[in-house]
Amino acid sequence: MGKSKKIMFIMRKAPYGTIYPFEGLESVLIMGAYEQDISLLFIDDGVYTLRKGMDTSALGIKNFSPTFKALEGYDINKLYIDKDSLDIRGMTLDDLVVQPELVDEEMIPELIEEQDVVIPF
Amino acid sequence: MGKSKKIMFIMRKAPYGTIYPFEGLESVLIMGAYEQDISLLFIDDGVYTLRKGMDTSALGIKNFSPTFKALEGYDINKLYIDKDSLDIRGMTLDDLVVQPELVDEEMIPELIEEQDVVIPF
Amino acid sequence: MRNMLHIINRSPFYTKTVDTVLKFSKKGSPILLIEDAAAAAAAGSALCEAKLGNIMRDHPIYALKEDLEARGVHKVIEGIKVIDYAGFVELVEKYNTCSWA
Amino acid sequence: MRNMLHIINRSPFYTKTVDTVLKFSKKGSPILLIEDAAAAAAAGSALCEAKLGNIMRDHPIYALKEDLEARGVHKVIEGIKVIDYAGFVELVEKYNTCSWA
Amino acid sequence: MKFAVLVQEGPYQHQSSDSAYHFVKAALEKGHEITGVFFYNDGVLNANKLIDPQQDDRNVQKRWSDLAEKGVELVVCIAAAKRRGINDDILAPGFKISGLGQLTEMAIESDRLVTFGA
Amino acid sequence: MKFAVLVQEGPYQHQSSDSAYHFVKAALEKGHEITGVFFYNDGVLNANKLIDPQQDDRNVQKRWSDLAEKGVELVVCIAAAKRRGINDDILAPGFKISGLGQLTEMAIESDRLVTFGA
Repeated sequence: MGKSKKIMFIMRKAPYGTIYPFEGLESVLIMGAYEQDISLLFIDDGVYTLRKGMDTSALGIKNFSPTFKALEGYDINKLYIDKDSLDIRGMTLDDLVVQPELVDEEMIPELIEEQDVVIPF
Repeated sequence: MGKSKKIMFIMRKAPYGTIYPFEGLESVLIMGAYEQDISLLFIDDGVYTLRKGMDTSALGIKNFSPTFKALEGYDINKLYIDKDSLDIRGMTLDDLVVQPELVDEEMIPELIEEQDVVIPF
Repeated sequence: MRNMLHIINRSPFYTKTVDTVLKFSKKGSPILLIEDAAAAAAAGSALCEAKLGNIMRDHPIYALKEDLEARGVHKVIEGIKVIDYAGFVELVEKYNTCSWA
Repeated sequence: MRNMLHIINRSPFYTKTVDTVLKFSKKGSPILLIEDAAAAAAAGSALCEAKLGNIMRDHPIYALKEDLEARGVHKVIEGIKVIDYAGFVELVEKYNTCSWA
Repeated sequence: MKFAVLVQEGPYQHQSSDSAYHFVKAALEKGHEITGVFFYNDGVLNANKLIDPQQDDRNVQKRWSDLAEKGVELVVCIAAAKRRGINDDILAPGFKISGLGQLTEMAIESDRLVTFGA
Repeated sequence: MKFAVLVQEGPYQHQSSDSAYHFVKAALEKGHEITGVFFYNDGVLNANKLIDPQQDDRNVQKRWSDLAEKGVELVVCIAAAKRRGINDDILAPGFKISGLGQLTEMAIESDRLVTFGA
């Protein structure tokens, strides 16, 4: 494999209504083992995936919220979140199960476009 | 079967990007045989499904545009289209393969809510 | 004349479906937020509170409890009625339905 | 620094994805409209012409010929470049891509 | 009352099938009659008996089959099913493949038709 | 150049799989190498050999199998496939079931990864 690539996962969908964020997270965990330069960016409804206090027991759907806390153990430390997406949803970092770096509309286009690979979920 | 029900199909999705309008139309044709009070309402991107001059040959996808012209033969004559949805897309009845009745935001809520059954596509 | 229950399942931040429902539903017709639409019922967003508050002048709004819980929403915007699946069934007893995605 | 190609496949009348792309893409980065997004490239809509015209000040816009044809769009808004799949491949030769739905 | 249900999305990718299941279950608990669940569009994919999810997740197909055991009729549209590779070889217990006429009859015979999906 | 392709939607319900196919075909015609097509999310449903559309429509699965005959590697994610009832019993010719590691390797080894879907 040799060279390390910059690979970003963009999480912009809400949890549970569709499977994208869950299966997206599963692919992040696998890629974490390949010693690439992995990052996650949470924008739009993707910020909902990190909200504390999810209880999926009544739906019987697997709650994947704890997996986000496990990302560090996989050496995936570059987590970014769009401040504006949080703001308009009335949320702050205190509402989240992990603490991504707050980024804004100035920084995000640079972050995205410097990647070798961007995978949207 | 006895009683006749008011059944409306709402077409609000664009053609080909998703299969909803095509499979929606297939279900309209079948229901047409059951002597119910069937109507079709085209709103939002559903108005795109009626545009003249579709050529799907390069994509190899079945062009279902001609089927709309066959609706009359199935005794399905109640076709309505939202004038505003046409307007904002820069379209008029002249752009369409069939000529539904133009309806507006005053009439549509009545049309929808007087139905016994509404099936969205 | 009877009103109809309008069921929305997509996030209003993602699709423009809410605008369509407002445009094409009768005054007084109830709106039920399920699946991803439920997340928008969370208290705390000035934008959602303004928008849903505005809608509630003409339409009662319901949000599905099981979907709220799954999304970690424990407090909803004032005026939104939280119902569970049994309550969903009761609404369908009263109204014909129209689903929007 | 190189720009990235942003590919959109949903109708801007249905989702708010176009706004997201504008917010999160660099000035000068090209945008490609495919599938249901292509329909919005049709000439004649004052709304689309205003919106896409505005975007074109910062981003070149391309629309996929095969998808335009399928949707009966024979004339696009001035300034939008119509390309076929071969042209799509050429854009991908030049740019990394980011897809949006 | 008599309820019919229309499912337009496949399992897992969208929540629609889950929502339809919970709705049917709640309706039965309230003593309503389910005249049938009709699977159309990607909804037909719910009838695939090879579905085998992770152990800590729900089995969407099996849930439906369990409802069939309680007498709920599960009807899969044949045209939509052929297009998506669902046939009798892999049809899960309790489902039957039929035509769109069945949806029509459900719509006519029921007090309500509730759609999940699209 | 070396292109990899990621397909996230199933056949027919969404156009994404069609678009991916036409893109791959055009890339091959221009002399590019396709390092692989990875099917994830509902994309795994493209690999169902039981797909049997109407005669006047395209067969999305068969199109992919035809590309495999020309040497294009078609990889189906095993976790996503199990969840949706795709296994070796119904796997169409030219597809192989493997893990997400394959997607990673495609992403690393290719000059581009183009995603269709979601």
